[in-house]
Amino acid sequence: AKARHKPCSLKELEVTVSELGLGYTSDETVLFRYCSGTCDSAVRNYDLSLRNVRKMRKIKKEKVRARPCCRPLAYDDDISFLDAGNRYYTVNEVSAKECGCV
Amino acid sequence: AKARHKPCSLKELEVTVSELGLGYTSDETVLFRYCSGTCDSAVRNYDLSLRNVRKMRKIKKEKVRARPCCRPLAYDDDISFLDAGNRYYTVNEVSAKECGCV
Amino acid sequence: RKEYHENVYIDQPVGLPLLRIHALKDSEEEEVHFGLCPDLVIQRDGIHKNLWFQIQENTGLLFFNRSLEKDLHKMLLGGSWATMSKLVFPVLLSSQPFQGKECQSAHSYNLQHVPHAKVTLSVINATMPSCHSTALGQMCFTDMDLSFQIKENKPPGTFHQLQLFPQQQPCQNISISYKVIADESLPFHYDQNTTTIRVTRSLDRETREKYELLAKCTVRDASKETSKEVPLLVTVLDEDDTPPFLPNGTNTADAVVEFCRKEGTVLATLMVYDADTTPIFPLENSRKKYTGTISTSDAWVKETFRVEHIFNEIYFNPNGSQVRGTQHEYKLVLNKVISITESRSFQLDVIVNDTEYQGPDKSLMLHFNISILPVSIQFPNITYQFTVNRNAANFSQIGKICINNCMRFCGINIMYSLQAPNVSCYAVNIVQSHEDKDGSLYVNDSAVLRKPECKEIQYPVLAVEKQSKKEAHSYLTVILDGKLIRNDEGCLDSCARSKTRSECEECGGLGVLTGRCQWRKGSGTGITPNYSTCSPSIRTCPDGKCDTVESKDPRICPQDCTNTNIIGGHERGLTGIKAGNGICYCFPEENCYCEKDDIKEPLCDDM
Amino acid sequence: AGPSSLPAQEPHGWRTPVDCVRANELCASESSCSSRYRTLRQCVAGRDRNTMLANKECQAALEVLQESPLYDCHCKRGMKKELLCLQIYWSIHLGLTGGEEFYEASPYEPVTSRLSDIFRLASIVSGMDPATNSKSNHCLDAAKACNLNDNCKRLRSGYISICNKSYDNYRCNRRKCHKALRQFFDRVPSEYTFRMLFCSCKDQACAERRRQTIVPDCSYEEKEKPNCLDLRSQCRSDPLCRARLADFHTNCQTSFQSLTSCPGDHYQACLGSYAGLIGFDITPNYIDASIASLTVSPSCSCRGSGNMEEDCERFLRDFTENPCLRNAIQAFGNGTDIGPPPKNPPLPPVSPSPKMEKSPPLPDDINDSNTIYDTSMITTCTSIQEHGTKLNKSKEQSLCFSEKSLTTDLMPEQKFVDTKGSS
Repeated sequence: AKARHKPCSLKELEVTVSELGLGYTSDETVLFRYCSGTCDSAVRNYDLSLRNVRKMRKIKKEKVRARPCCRPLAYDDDISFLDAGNRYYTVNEVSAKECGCV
Repeated sequence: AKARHKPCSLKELEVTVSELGLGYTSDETVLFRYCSGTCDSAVRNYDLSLRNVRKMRKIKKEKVRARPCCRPLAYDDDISFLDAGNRYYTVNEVSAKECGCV
Repeated sequence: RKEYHENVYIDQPVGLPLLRIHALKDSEEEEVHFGLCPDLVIQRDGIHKNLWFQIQENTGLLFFNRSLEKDLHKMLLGGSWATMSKLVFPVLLSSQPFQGKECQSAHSYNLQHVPHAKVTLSVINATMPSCHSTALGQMCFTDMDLSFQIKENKPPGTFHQLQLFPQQQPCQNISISYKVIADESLPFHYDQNTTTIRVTRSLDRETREKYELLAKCTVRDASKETSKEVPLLVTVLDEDDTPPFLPNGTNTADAVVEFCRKEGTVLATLMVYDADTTPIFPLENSRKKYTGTISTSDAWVKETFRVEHIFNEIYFNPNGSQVRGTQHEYKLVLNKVISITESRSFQLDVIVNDTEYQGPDKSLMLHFNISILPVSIQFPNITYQFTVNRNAANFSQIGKICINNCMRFCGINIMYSLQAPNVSCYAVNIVQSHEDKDGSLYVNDSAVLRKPECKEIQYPVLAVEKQSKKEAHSYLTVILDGKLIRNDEGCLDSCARSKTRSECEECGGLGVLTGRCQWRKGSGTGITPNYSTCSPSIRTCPDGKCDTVESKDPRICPQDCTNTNIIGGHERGLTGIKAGNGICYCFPEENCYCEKDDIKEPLCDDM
Repeated sequence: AGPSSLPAQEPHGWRTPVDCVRANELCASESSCSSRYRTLRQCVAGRDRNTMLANKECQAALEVLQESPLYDCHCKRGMKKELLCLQIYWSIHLGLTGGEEFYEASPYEPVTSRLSDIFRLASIVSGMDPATNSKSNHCLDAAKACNLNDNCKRLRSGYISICNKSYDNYRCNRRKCHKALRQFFDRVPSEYTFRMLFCSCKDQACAERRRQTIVPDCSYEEKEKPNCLDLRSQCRSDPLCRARLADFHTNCQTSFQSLTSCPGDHYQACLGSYAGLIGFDITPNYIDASIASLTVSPSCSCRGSGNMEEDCERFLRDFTENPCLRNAIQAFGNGTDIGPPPKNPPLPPVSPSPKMEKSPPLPDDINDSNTIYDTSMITTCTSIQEHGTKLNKSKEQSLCFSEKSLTTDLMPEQKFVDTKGSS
């Protein structure tokens, strides 16, 4: 089999605060860490069962997720910066610290 | 606003072991608990940032998830049953015990 | 009879016989004496002088010589409104007149070694049953089972009287007659007048151990007559009165030691029968009763062999009836590993002794003709040649190396090794199988296979027997063959990761022989050993065994070797997946999965 | 004079029974009692107990202890310190009887609750809508009910996962399996456990599920069946198993003084003590998945009993041919406890005298150590034939019916006649 997607892991990217798209304008840069990859090897009996129960229409019109998702398990410390209007801002839970399949 | 989906919570359904679709055939029933509902109220700055960074093509061909998912945080005890061939089986992590947005 | 029980009522008249205890003698000249202990144990009230019961020393008639009304009732029933209580006491049996010291206290614990019968009286807090309230059946027989035990080889004697005592049968104006229905040839005689039953001769359990007679009682009153029949069972108790014998006269067996030389190997078995029973409870006593000892002064023989003795109950059928006996099995067993160089023949004798049998021929001799053959460590006179595909991956299994008879060995450990050839094309290695019988050849440096200059590689092969250090030599030729196919970098290194045929056959993985994984199409529904899966080589994986090559790396064949979590319908083997539902695939060292592949609909949360 | 600190004795020496742990504390607080009890423990601890007990000191110890609350103390199933209580009970009991009795008095106080809800529940279940009831598999329903109760589900999965662990030729761990089974039957209410153990079946699949309830491959089956007397002696070497066996003998012993063959017509006590045996050496189980026979037995045989064959077979019959146990299981399965008397009143009342009214079971009355298992039933064959076998009473009854069960040695003219009027 070919490796289509790497398993869920922590990635990082240097971006400016503006590029975060939260509405702040600042040329300061932050290390944005995020979770990426597949959780194929974290599937549980729960997921298989939920998928089958849904397939048999025993669950209708409900938002259920029958596969684990690769998500942050913990977040980095808050980030602070001086924006273009010389005002200081602090923003929490922007960057992931630890990732996992849940 | 109209409530399209309920918030993420624990639901319960009585199904036979066969209906779990794991491949076991048994008329014994189990209480299948699963997580269902939306996590709109659990979105974080991380999610908004990740969505924007992806929109700006800074992340390509990676499997990332920019929304929390409603998933089990803990699983029920194992279930055991006698199958149609009079063999006992024990299966773990079938039913959720606690749900949350991660 | 070991136990007697009878009902006694508060208002029962005194002075009449209550019960008769019967006993048989061990020898003609023996006398029979019955006796009671001076004290009575009253369950809630402790020990009291026995003022109420008395027994006739020579007839065994038990009398009730003081009314319960006065005091025993209060003690027994504790003044409560309990309706019934039990009074238990022993009746002692002796061949000498009683001196009164047989039972220091009435507790039954010290009567283990004094022959006695246990009498249980149900003292009923009610008046004696009148005639009309007594069921017809109760007039004939008491509660007690008519079952008796008679020792074999003992003199004749009376063991029961059918007729009830007057107070046991309150109806006066009726007539009760008894009959015993039994074949004349049986060793029992029924005296119509006294209604007593006698065993008329000494019994032999080895001829017959159970007799079933029929006691018939006929009750006539003015208007009608009713009869009732109850089985009367006699069990013959065994004595060790027969010597051991050989079932078909064979006391000799051959025992050859060749390829199987490990401790515990059973070389030969001989049977000894005994017409007596041998209780398997408590086991140790019976085992000690029948011994089987090697009779030799040779220390080596004593050290090298042992005799194991097991026995179980069998049935003999002397003239039509079924009688229990014992079959003793004596197994000659290797007590330690024998070297492959050892070679000798001799006769080993075992003395079997029935320690408890007093008569002649209490022991007999068994003979084992032992021949220990040497084992040669030789390769078959061939040179080994294997062709290996140049696309083969590490841990792909090329073949087996086995010296003569190696698969028949047990207790003989062969170490195989390839001598390092002086050429740079060293791509193959060998590992012992689990029981050190044969060796498995596998690729351990696949890069060498891709070198065009490596075409044919010779290896000297060495086999050494661990204990004797004897060696054998041979030659192995490995021929590299096949056109190289390009392996895609994106491929994972474990075939087991693939969930579909296309994924499987697009890549290789550890253990593949031809550069590509092989898809095993499963059959059967539900959880089946024949699940679909992607394998490096269907011949060895999955085959339910985690062999010594596969156990070198968890990525080779997790289907046979995994101990991790298996999710989805499955059955676990000693290691690996013994059976699975649909397709089984694994993330080595993480999880394995078995699931149906029939969910085609796209999962909405994948979008 | 009895020791002062002991509980005041009622007028005619009638002591209110206490549990043995409490009795031991009372005895320990009283010097003469505690020293005698220490002596007795040494007497019964020795290998050759019988000779020890015969010596003067042990005798004296017993005399004193009979006045102490230890003499007729009892224990309760599932009480705190149950094992300690039983150890104390047996040390006294062995002193009194030497421990060689065939039947031993139960150390447990009798179950006093009569028609408990579990029978009513079973009757509700078995009385369900007849359409489903005839087809429904009661044992499957019992398993479903258990799976829907968290406590029952957890403990059931607990023993199944332990007992079910066997790889190819490696046997499971029977000791751990038994422990898990004991926990299940001790901690899960009997309305769940009895339904799984005694459900009534109309087809083989249901009967096989009932047989599988205790995972017999691990907890019961044996490559080579031990001798039953050996099994009994192993059980009697463990105070808890010994207590459960004595309890079974006390509560399930066929009693001819009762309508149902059970002592005090008390089905629940019998079923409870049967379930109490599960998880010990002597674990009983259904011997097959037949719907008709409903035969249970420990995993042992009487092969190799030597001269003790009769005792062995008698011990085995207490399981395989026990009318009280069978009636109790059938009654639970059909949800009919002792409620309304059966349609055609069975045999003429056996009770020796009309005046004998049914008295509530007193501990001493029921627990007399020597309640003898009366195998011969005082009824006439003819009367049994009229009433059919609804209430299986005794071995003799089966003999009345089937002539062939008598060995062929019987004489040609053996017959069962009601020679009314004929000579």
